Amino acid sequence: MVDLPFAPPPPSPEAETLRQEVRAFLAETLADRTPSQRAERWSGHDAAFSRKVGAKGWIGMTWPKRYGGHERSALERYVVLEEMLAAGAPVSHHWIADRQSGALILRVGTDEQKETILPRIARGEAMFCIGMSEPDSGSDLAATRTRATKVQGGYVVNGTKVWTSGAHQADYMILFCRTGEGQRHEGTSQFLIDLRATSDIQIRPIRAMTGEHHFNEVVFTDTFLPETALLGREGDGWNQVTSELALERSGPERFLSSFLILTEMLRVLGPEPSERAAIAIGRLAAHIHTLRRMSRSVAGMLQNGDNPALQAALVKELGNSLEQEIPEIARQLVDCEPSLDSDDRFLATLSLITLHAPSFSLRGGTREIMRGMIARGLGLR
Amino acid sequence: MVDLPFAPPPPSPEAETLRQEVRAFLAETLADRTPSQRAERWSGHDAAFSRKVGAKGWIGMTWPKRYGGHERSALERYVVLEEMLAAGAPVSHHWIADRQSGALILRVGTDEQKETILPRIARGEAMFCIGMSEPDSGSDLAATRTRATKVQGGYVVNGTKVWTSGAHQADYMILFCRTGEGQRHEGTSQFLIDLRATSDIQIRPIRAMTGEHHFNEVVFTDTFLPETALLGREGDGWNQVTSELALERSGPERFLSSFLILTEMLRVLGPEPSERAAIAIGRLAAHIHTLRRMSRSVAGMLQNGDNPALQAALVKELGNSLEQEIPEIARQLVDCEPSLDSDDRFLATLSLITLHAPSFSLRGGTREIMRGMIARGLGLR
Amino acid sequence: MTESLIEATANRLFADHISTMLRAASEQGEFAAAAWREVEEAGLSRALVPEEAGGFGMPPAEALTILRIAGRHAVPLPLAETMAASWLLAGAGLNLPDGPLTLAPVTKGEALTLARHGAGWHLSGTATRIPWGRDAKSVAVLALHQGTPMVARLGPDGFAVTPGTNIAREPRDTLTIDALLAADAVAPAASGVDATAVRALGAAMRSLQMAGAMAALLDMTTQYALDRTQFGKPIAKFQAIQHNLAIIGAHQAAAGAAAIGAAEAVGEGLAMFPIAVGKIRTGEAAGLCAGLAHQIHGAIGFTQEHSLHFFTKRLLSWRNEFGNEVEWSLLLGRHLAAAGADRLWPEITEA
Amino acid sequence: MTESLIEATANRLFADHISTMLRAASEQGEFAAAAWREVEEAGLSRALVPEEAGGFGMPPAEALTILRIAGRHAVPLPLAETMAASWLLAGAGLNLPDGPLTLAPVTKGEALTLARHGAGWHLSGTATRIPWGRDAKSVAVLALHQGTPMVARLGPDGFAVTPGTNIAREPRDTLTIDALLAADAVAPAASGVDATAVRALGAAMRSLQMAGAMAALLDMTTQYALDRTQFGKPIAKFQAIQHNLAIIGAHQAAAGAAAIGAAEAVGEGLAMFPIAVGKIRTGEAAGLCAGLAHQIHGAIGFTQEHSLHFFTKRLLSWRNEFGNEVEWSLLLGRHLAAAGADRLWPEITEA
Repeated sequence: MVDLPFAPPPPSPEAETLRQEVRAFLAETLADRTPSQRAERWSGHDAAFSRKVGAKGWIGMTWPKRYGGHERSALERYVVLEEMLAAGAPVSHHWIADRQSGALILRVGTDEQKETILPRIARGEAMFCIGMSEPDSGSDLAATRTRATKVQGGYVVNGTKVWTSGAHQADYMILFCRTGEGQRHEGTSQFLIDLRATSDIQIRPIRAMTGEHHFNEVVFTDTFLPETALLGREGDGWNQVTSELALERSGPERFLSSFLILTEMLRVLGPEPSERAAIAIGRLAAHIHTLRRMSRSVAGMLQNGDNPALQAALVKELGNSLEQEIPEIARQLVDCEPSLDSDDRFLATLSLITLHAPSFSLRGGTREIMRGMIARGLGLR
Repeated sequence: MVDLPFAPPPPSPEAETLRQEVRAFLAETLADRTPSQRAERWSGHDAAFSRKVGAKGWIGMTWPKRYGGHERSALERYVVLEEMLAAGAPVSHHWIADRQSGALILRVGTDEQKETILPRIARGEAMFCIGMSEPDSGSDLAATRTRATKVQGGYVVNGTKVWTSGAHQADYMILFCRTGEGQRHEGTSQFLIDLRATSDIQIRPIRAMTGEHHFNEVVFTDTFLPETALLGREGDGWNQVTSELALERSGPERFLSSFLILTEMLRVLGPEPSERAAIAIGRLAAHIHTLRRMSRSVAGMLQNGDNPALQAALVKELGNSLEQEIPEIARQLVDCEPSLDSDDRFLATLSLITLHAPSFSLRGGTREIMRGMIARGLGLR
Repeated sequence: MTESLIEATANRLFADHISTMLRAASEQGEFAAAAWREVEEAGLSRALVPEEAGGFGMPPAEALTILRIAGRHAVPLPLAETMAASWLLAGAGLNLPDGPLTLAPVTKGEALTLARHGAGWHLSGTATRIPWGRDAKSVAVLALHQGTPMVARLGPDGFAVTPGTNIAREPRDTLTIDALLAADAVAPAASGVDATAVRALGAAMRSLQMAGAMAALLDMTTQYALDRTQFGKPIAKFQAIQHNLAIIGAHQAAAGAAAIGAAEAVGEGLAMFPIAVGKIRTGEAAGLCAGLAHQIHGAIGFTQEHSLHFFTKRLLSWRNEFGNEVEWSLLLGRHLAAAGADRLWPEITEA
Repeated sequence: MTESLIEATANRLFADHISTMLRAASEQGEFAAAAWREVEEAGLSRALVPEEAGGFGMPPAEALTILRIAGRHAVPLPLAETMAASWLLAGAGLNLPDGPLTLAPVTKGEALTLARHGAGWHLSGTATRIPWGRDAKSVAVLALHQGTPMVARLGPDGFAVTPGTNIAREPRDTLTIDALLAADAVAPAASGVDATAVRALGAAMRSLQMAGAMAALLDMTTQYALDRTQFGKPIAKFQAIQHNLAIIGAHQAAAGAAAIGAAEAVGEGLAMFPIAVGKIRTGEAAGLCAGLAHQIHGAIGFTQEHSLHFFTKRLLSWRNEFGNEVEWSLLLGRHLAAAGADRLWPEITEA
């Protein structure tokens, strides 16, 4: 019997106390953000904000205290994440490090890597980017060509990474590349690169169709990395990466990307919307409520040390569709012509998110990849 | 440059005169049909009705007069078809023969076949069924196993056909089966079987989940067919069948199957429906209007002797989705609990069509097959 | 009794006693009396009432799990209805009759008239679409008396039945009621129990039944795709089939999560928000999953012999009962709009 | 000039003069003056006016084909607007100025005030979202005077521009108008031309532009799928990609058919039904096709360098202009509901 279980999320009363604290912090700290800034969501970058979040103890929350963590529960961490997203907080300076890079270092890093870097992440001081995709390797990671060749005292890297979000702002990159021979996923490794201390790396902007600069092309030309840059075991890159992906796929950022539209739409529609609008609002709230339950269930699984890769794919599959549906529904309920110049809260939010929406089912694994994973979970492949 | 053109349908003023005549005929002839009977749509069977249609000259309309046809245009024929469907007329006694079997006989039949059978079809007296699918051959016609073996004076057939609509009522079957060796589609032929005059054929009902009896299993056990039963060229079955399919896929029955729901829904909602309902009605009417234009464009192509197989697949792809969407939308606009016992016009129509709707994207070629054909048309395979 | 024990009991019981033949006979109007006796003897029909009334004394969320499993087996019995009726009667302190029960009214806007009549009561009116009305030994009726919600236990001689069905051919009958009831057959409903609460309980129950039926759909459709060969390979190997099954998988998972949330809410004073979410989310998934399951099964799935339709027809029926997605969405949407934009997120996290 | 000749002319002209660089420059606010001159010299901008006003004297449906081709090339010029403005002016018997033109008002509910002023006129008010307002040499204004629709030719010194854009960064400006106009700059609109007619013309035009843009999407996305390799083969070989392209193909085909129907309706007295159908059907297809094209292109499609976004952003903008799907569906739905159930099918066949 096939089954795709989502256990009820564990109760977490302490998380609800924390929630009020987070809300108060965000209300104060974000008071001056414009609608367009909020609509950037987790692409929004503000190093000072991330340091404040770190100072509150809300980065690396589940990590051991000896590495700067706070030994709190996965559900408490979840509260912080979702409150940040629902408020449109500019989290990109710490988001990737908190979500996956820090967890990866904690799991496979050397003592030195853990001791030097994790506390800095937890303080909101170390921004990470992920050097994964390449021109010929998008969904197909096995097509990775970038190679680190062993030399005296370290490695020399050659190759090109693309779509590297935030590389131009980041302090560190986790690089995925080839180190050995072997077919497909064999012979790959991960490196932890200090971008501030490494030469022979060129970072060039890839402008998005909105004009924004989040993506970069990162070119390695005989780039020397010391031996200590190796992260985890040489040749174990593929395994390390795949367990990282479940962390990337089940969080609230996989279904809340358009939530701000809903909030602003409610403001526009007022307390007594048309029957048509009320039905749409109720339906969307039901979807969000359900996804939140599923996503918190995954947080509970992570806390128990289970592997929720399949459940994460399910959350992402459903969440991305919902995120993409929201701007389409909103434009049908509020007659408007979206415009990127607008300073109207609703229009500014709708316009930017409408343009970003198609990417929701690409980033972090495409819809096709997610469905393939689910099919594998069902035993079809 | 890929292109999927639908030329504007040719103007046909004479068809509009005909339309009024057809409407008057249907209003009178169908006055006593119950809502459930109308909701059966082109599955509805009434031999007397078909004879009346034949007497009006509305079967075999485009065929030569010497075979009982009426040498009218494809657009005139189209008007008759769509008016029948929109009114929920019981057309199954003549539908298949008029749509494809007669056309096939006209194209590849012997003079004798044409002279004996076509006039009977045109009079609404000869009902046809199609022996195509088999237990292991649904979408994959190449998996056909039923075989006709050449013997003295004819052929002996063994095998089993399934999902044969109307076999229990039909006078003739067009059988598709193997006659020779060869891979996949090679070595197949078609036969025209006089079911009234052939022994050793067992026809057993396959009851549908609604309890209705439309489908049959047809078992051939050493069934002898005379040589004259061969239809077209031996070994040419696959080519003959595929050109028949375009006729089957582009007609108004591919997007009007749920139309009666819309009519009855308008009656329930009245002249001043809610904003929500009015928007839905307008949208659905726009889809129907567009599909009708596309489908009439295909009729024009058939008239010109073009091969509209790709366009037919496009009509069926869009039309089936629309037909399946209509009952889902209707139940959201009219709060109700569908029931097969109801004698309420709207409920009876909605209930029966809701249960039939999933089959719309299966019969006549599945959605997957249609999309594959479109993809081939785009040069992807 | 732990949750897993009751789940195991229900699973075993239904696996042993519910067959395709039984479901087909039920469609023809034959009540599955033997199976019902098993259900009753196992105590499943009273799982929602306190121990002193014959229940297990388990939290409602656990008790309601039975209905998810019943949905998974397309059980053709008034189990949900008997559980709900027992809950209503026990909550009012009335004795629980044996045998299958049902409840009335269930159709929006319908109300029955309850009036004093000597020492007893007079109950009258018409209630449509009553599930299993023809088979019920008693009906738990909720009616207002001078503004107070009262529960009445109505015996089989107190009403006439006009049979009707839903599209799964489950009985959905019209009851014409005109009954004199003894004093001890009527009592005030438990605190907080009114027509809204009963509708919410019904919605939660149908949500669980639907979630179970969708789990069965996923199971049987996956198996079919692995078994059915076309174009020289199992259709499970086609990417289009894989993706359609992935979509069924995702929506049934969401339906399951939402239904369990609704079940929990039953134990939290029938909290409106999660119950609305349950009915909205399962109802939406029901049509989608039923359509895709048929698409993958092809023609065979439309036949009476194949068991697929017992599940899909129930899904297409249950989504309309105790309020369809539109009714619950409207309720929820109006609530959220009235609360206002800045309360949207808090409402979601607090529900 | 036959249809195929004007199509060929437009295709060649746009292929020669419209480039990714030009579109990118236009997004930055630079008017493509050289390309405009070519368009004007070829007579395309006056294709909708009679021969004596400088047009080709071809049926509107043929003339409007130019806009489908312009959509296919994502032409960053006020071609539709100049065609519409010329049609308005010529219809009123006013002289046609040279250069790019636009029309006002275009936003639902907005009206400008036209009053006599001596021998001439005074035109005043605010018009928002005016396409290419900043680049227009003149604006064709439709305004009521004592209940009669009048057309006014407004020169560039008669209004102030507050720049705005749509999400494709096409100019959509606010015009603040306060102008004294000569007597020969204002005349009654052609018979039957009023605000509704202008909105219908605009809707038909955007439908054609969208249909063209979707044809381009299909083309470039098909090509991309054939070129892009992942997992050792062109992604065009994956069934999921094939099916998504089939869906784009089907919806762009429907959009094309509906848009041509709308174009024909322009020549039939701006018949409301087919124009509503055109805008509803192309508008719905626009979002769907844009989303799927991005899904197939992956990350590269989101970059400024790749030309995909010039098409998708236009589609996402144009579907909102001159009435979105909801506005036109509501209009059509109310019309059909008022006509009644038994008129539904005749209304569809007669339209």
